[in-house]
Amino acid sequence: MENFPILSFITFLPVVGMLIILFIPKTQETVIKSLTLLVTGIQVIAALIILHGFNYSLGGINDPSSFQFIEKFKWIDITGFSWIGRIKVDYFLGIDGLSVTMVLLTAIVTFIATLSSWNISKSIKGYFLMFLLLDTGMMGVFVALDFFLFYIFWELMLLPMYFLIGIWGGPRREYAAIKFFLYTLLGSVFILLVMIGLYFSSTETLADGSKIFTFNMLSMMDVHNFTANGILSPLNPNNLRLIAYIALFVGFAIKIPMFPFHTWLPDAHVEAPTAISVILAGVLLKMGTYGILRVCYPIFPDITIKLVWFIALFGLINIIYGALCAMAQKDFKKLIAYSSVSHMGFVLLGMASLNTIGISGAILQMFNHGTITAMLFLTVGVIYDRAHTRGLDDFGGLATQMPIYAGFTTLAFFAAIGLPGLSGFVSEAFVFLGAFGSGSIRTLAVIGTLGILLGAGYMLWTMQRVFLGSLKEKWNKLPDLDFREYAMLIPLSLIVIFLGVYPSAMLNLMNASVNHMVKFMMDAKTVYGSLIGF
Amino acid sequence: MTETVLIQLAGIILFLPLLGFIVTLLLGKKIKLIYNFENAIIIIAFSLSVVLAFIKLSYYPQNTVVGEFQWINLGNLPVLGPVSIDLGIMVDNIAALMIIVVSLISMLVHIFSIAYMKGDKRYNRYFAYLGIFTFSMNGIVFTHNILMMYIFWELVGLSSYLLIGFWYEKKSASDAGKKAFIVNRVGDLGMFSGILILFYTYHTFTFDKIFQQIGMGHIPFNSEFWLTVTGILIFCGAIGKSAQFPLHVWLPDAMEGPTPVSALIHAATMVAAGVYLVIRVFPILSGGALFFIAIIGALSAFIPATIALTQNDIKKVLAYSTISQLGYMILSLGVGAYSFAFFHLITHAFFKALLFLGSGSVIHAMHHEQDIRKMGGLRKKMPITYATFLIASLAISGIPLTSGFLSKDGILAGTFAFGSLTGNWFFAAVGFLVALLTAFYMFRLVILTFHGEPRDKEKYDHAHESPFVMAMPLVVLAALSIFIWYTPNPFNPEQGPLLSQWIKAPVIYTPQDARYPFMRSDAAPKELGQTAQANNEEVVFSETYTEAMHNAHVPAMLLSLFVAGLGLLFAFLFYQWKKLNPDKLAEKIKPLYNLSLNKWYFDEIYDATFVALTLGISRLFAWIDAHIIDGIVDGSASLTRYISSFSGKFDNVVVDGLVNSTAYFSGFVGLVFRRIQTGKVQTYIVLVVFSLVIILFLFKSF
Amino acid sequence: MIHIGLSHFLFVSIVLFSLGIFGIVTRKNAVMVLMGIELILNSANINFIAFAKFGNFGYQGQIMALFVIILAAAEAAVALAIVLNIYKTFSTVNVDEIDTLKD
Amino acid sequence: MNTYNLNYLVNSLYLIKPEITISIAIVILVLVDLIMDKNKKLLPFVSMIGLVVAGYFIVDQFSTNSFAFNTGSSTGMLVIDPFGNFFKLLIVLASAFIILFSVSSKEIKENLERHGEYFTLIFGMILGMMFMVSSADLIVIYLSLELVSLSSYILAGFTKQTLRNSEASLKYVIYGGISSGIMLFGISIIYGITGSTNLYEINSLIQSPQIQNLTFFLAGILIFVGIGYKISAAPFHFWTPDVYEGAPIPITAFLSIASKAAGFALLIRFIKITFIKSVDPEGFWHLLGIIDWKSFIIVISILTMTLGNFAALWQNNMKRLLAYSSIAHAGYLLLGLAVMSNEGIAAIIIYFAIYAFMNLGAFLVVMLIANKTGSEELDDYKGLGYSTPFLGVALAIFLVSLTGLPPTAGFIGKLYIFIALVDAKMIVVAVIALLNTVVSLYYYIRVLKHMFLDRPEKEAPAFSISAAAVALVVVMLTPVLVFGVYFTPLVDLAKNSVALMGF
Repeated sequence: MENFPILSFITFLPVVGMLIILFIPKTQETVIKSLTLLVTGIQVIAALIILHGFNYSLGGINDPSSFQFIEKFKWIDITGFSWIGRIKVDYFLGIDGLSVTMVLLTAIVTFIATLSSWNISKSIKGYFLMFLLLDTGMMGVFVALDFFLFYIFWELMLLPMYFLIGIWGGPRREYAAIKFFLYTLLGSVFILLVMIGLYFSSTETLADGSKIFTFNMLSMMDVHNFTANGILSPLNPNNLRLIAYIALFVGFAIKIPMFPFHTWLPDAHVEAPTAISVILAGVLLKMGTYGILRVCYPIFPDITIKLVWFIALFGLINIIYGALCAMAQKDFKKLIAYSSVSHMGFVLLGMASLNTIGISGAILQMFNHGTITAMLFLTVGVIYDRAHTRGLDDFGGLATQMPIYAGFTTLAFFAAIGLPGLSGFVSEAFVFLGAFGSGSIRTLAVIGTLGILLGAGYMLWTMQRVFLGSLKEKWNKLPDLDFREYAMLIPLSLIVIFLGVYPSAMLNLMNASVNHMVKFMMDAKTVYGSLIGF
Repeated sequence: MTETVLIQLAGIILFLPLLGFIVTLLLGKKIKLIYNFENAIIIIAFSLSVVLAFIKLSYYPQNTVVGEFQWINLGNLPVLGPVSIDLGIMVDNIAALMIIVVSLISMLVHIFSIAYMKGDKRYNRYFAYLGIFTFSMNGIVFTHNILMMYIFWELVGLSSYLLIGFWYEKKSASDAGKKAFIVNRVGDLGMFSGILILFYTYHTFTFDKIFQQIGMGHIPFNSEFWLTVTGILIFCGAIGKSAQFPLHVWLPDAMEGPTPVSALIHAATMVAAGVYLVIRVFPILSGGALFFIAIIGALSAFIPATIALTQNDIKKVLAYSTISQLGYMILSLGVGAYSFAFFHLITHAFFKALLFLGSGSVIHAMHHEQDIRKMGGLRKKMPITYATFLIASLAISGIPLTSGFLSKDGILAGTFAFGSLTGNWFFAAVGFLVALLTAFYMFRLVILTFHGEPRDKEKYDHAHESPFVMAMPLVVLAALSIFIWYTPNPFNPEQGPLLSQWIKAPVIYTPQDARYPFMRSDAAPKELGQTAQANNEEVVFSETYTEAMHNAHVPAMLLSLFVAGLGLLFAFLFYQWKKLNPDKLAEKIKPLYNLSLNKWYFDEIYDATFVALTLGISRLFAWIDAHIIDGIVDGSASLTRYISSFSGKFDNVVVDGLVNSTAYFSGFVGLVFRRIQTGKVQTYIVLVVFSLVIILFLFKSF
Repeated sequence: MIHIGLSHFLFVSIVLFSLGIFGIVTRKNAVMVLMGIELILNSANINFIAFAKFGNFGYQGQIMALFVIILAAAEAAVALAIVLNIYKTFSTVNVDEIDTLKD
Repeated sequence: MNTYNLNYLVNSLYLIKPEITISIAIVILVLVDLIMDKNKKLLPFVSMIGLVVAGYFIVDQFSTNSFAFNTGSSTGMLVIDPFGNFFKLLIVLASAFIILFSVSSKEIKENLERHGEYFTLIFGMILGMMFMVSSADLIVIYLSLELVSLSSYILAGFTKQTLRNSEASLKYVIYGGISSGIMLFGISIIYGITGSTNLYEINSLIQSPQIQNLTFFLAGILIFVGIGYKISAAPFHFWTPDVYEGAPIPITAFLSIASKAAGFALLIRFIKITFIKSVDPEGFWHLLGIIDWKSFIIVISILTMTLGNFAALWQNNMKRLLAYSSIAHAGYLLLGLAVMSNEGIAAIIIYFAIYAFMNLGAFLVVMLIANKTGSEELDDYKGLGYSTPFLGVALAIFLVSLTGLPPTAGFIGKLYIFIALVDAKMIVVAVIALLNTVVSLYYYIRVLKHMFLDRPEKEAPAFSISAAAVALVVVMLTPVLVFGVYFTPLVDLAKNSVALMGF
């Protein structure tokens, strides 16, 4: 059990499932569904095993020795053209406090999403094939430590997502799908370019002491591994690090999505089937912020420190702008989509604080937003399945007709507006405590608190429009939740409440890493300063 | 009898109602009688809290008992070193007394509701909500740190939201709930910012630790200005929760909720939480902050009082009187009359709860008729209600032998002393004026409701005295509105244990020069004649202040008696003996009358400004998002339309997914490119030759 | 009696080349277009031979010219066959009427 | 004439065993066609055997490095070097697949009686291309180019009956004739300036500063026209869409891969050998200042890819769409050359190895579909992903690979091109290329959209595919997927193939 490659297992299990499903006749729908459920279920168990074996005291981030469950094999090793030197791509997986939370999140959300995919009607087989492929892509992104590998997983998600939205989506699905695809691809080509640039700027020292260019992210994080004249090397007086950073950041920001690159999100969400919205909001958006924390921050600490104010600013814009846009929406799902924009703003703000509390808050917020928004989209799905409309003004008084459903929704809503006792509160509070703690962005943090108010505004208004007031005649037939919906909502609710009461469960996981990162960023100023006079 | 027992007791008292909430909520649908479980729980909680208070006040009157645990450990932070967030329970005299008040009133309201809410279709859930409210209120009472305070702060907000909107089928109800929550959030933003400053400065939330550090002269941003700001920001929370000016607008609307709820939450306990908060942070409030608090208190005492004069909805009148009374407490804190503020909190809790429950019983009897113009003469029909209601009214008007007289008199004395010390008599003036108004509108209410001839006959005929479960709480509360529980001498509260032993003005931690002059520990009376020691009282804040209070006592009492009597007199002149005609008066001072009748137009103003603004911006942004941003990011939308009209072929392609405008653009480029693919080979040749020539000119390298 | 030098030959070849291009671009008839191509090839031939003669580069030039002539013949054969085929299918050899393949 | 020279001739003949094999194959094909003109079944086998043998010879002498057919001192008309051999191998491989295509292609089957000439002509092309990639002498270059062209003119119009076939061939012949004519004119000028037609000699001659730059530059560009038309680089690409659409699918595929490969090989050899000054240890070339090839190629390539991609947005005919996409790919490939370094050449080689498979695969699927539905129109692809999932998915993978998304091989190809660019600090060009990739996504994804997202008006008839066809598709599919995740062998191959004779 010690050297069992659990990360590869959890990552490629879905592919195995895919291959099996490939040979199941498409008429065996329940078999396919149950198999997928099984696969994702095993994933959750695997995630829990990882959690069990996880050592809380190890930092990770830039220190290879303190990553856990490491799997490092030579994948591609070309004893190179004399003039490039050797090309070496490692199959390098490993997790630290930063990624373990995301792995857990992915496992849970995917499992829930599988449940909510149960009522997919057309071409089940194709759907679940794509679904599982997507699953692998997401898992992979969170465990990969080699940039090349990371990028492959990153791109691997595009196509399945395109089809999942484009085939199983709503009326304007094709538009939404292509929009999503193009935006993300645009982002990822920037990432690709920076990746290559970094490859030529950073080296890795092999056992025999020879230095070679590398895709190994961890090596890129050590300033001493940079070549003297690499275009992205801090040692090179006229390097392009700033531009590269911005390109990279934009690449990730599109996924977050950060204003003004967010416009794909509402369309994608509105058109996507419920399960996919859940995945999209629950996991995919996190990849943007995860990427920034995993790649931008440690590899470009010098630039990060310079630009942190702008990151916070964009976070603030996301918060306020998203909230205000949400307030004006007439479509339930679109409103939730915009609320995601607002909530991801908190993550950005927290990250920008560059101190432990802020970054912990950001990561915690990533996790909480994953679960809460998943819940919100599920609830939207529930009502849409029954009423076949999402117009907020079409409803009213549903609390009388579907009290339990109303209960869950209320829980999710209050979690989303950061009610104490529910998970949302801790992360938001931490984000603000952190942001306020860092002098440069203090004002932005204070302004940002408006987001809490606006959040309460649109959420309660939505509550009122959907659940309160007198019941409309046409809805007095709607049934309340069924077993499957319980199965989806209860676990999430429990997580939301549990993390609200005992956030340490998550925070302890990441503490070591976050502190390590903060330390790293602080040292960076001196380290880089000594190299390229700040 | 160890202190840990206290903590355990407190813990049990805190979490019992939560248990009640969960059980009642989950089983509410299945088991019809589950509400009894909740009631039982509350009764247990009450008896336990009596035990708790007894132990605390009799065995450990001096020391505060604290039990805390580590909630979040952030590990070993760079620079800061290890940081952790602790939550915990603190039981001191204030908390002990407060918990009794809360759980007692909560219990009474529960019992009252059994009858009042009979036949409601969400009967059980109502009790569940009461449960979670009690839980969160207890939390506020017991907290030993400001974060936990904030947490339960929000939770009471939630429960009040749920209870105000309990009859959510009524739009007005759900609106009121929403309004209450959001307006409170506004205040909470301030409080939260205050917490941000505190945590940033001290890296802890615990009151004691913060106090100690301030005591050591470590203040936010090393400036007294910021200390004041912090104080004011924290106080913002109180402004919201205690419905102080300018955030008082939610409380009157909150009367949409069931009347017992109004009694419990919006009169006795939750709204008092604001005052409780200020009491908790009192030691670190600088002079500036206190002065600000005093002003807010004064305004909140005055404005609603004027509004209450003209309201005709029985609950609205009481609501405004609540705001006004809370204003009193805040004011008294602002002028430094700490102990009287808390004293008034307690007394007010009882008689205001009584007033509301009384009105509830009236409304119940009148089949949910709330307009006092349709009432009258009810005293024959419902004597108990009348009697208790009358006592409460006397108490609130500050007539001797009532609890209200004692506490209110203390507050007035405080303002008086403040005037004498600082030469600023404004607060005193407001205090007495409001006392007058209070007496007037309260008896206007009593007279119109219970005296004279019934104005709505058949409603009157169906009216009847309430059942025992409703009457009993009234009686209990009425009893509690009598002076005897608080002091043997009906004219001097100081002689009772409450003020002489239990409620003590706290040690002030604010830097000396940030305080009111008279609060400086070195501030001695001008002529050292009979000082505090002389008539062996202990020193509050400073010799000066103690003496001033001492001197203010008697004149304030007389004056307050006078104004109260005046108010009473006018009330009778207007409404009982009809010597004066209110309508004529109203005609004479039309503008003022309208101003009062329309609640000073606060709601209108807010709707016209903040609400409208926010919604407007949000619509604007949404439009921008849909049109401009999408446009900018995807290319220009207008160009789009131009081009698509330019070529019909476009639309097919558009439909084919090239919807965004970059797509249009690229499509446009593509269009150009395909224009040259004419299919005529000779054209190609020409193009080749041309481009050849161009290339030759471009690249001739010399 | 002027002495004919390299430049004269080059001049002729240039003229031929240009005429070829001109013919190709302007003629409608496919056969004429092919003629244009022949002209270009021949202009090149003239160059080869002229250079070979005046530059004393040995026989490479002449050989090249021979090859070109042969190829030209072959190309002409193929081209004419195709034109014939075009005439069968389109029943015209008018180049600019043959534009069914286009965007 | 002493024996030495004779030996040398014999050695040269040894060196061109593959070409000889092909030539013999041609003869045999003709004979077989004559002798048993009833039974055409034999022809494919014969040609496959021929190719296999040729392939064997190529592999056999893969790493030899020498001149054949000496002219004068130290150089020869042909160069046999790994670089050339790689492309020969590629050509042979492609041809083999084309033979298989043709066997299963409906259009070709319909003209069974003319199979003999069909295969003969294909082999003519193969021969020509083989000489193209190894020719080091302007005469040979021209001759081989013409040989390829002449056979392809006819092949383009092979099925004479159909309108577009003959139109394609006409356009092709006129366009090609002129281009080669212009090229020839250029050659003549160079010959005039240097007095030699051998690239190596020319190179050594022009090292000296005193030559007329302008004329030489003119000549160089004129020659580029000839080659540029073969590799369909803008602005000499105009024939491509029309001919590709017009020609039978196997021929289109053949043109888009084999002759393009040969053209690239020729271009690289021509530029490098003729204009090289020195190669620095990093493998960057330093060319003579006569022609600023670097910026020239950059401009051409950007123009090519942009034009190809943007024009492709419009196409509703699959073949035409692929034609434009192949133009765009020519642009990417040119970037590899624009780097002017051995690394760039390696990138081109890798790209070609992958491009061959994915493009052939795409054409194959298009052909299989056309065989059944008889249409190449995009609108007839609606719902194909459901009616015939296998073809749908296969085509999807090929297109994704053409877009260059991981984990398909196409990504690796692009990756190497970009690596080369970034290494050469040509960031801006790289960005433009990347944005082009994004644009290209539009039209590739459009095809996917038609196949999977759109429902046809009338349910598309599910048609069965022969096991052979499936096998063929799988053969194409495997490398596209395998090289995506494990490309070591590919790169090793490229590594061994970058060596050009001399430098």
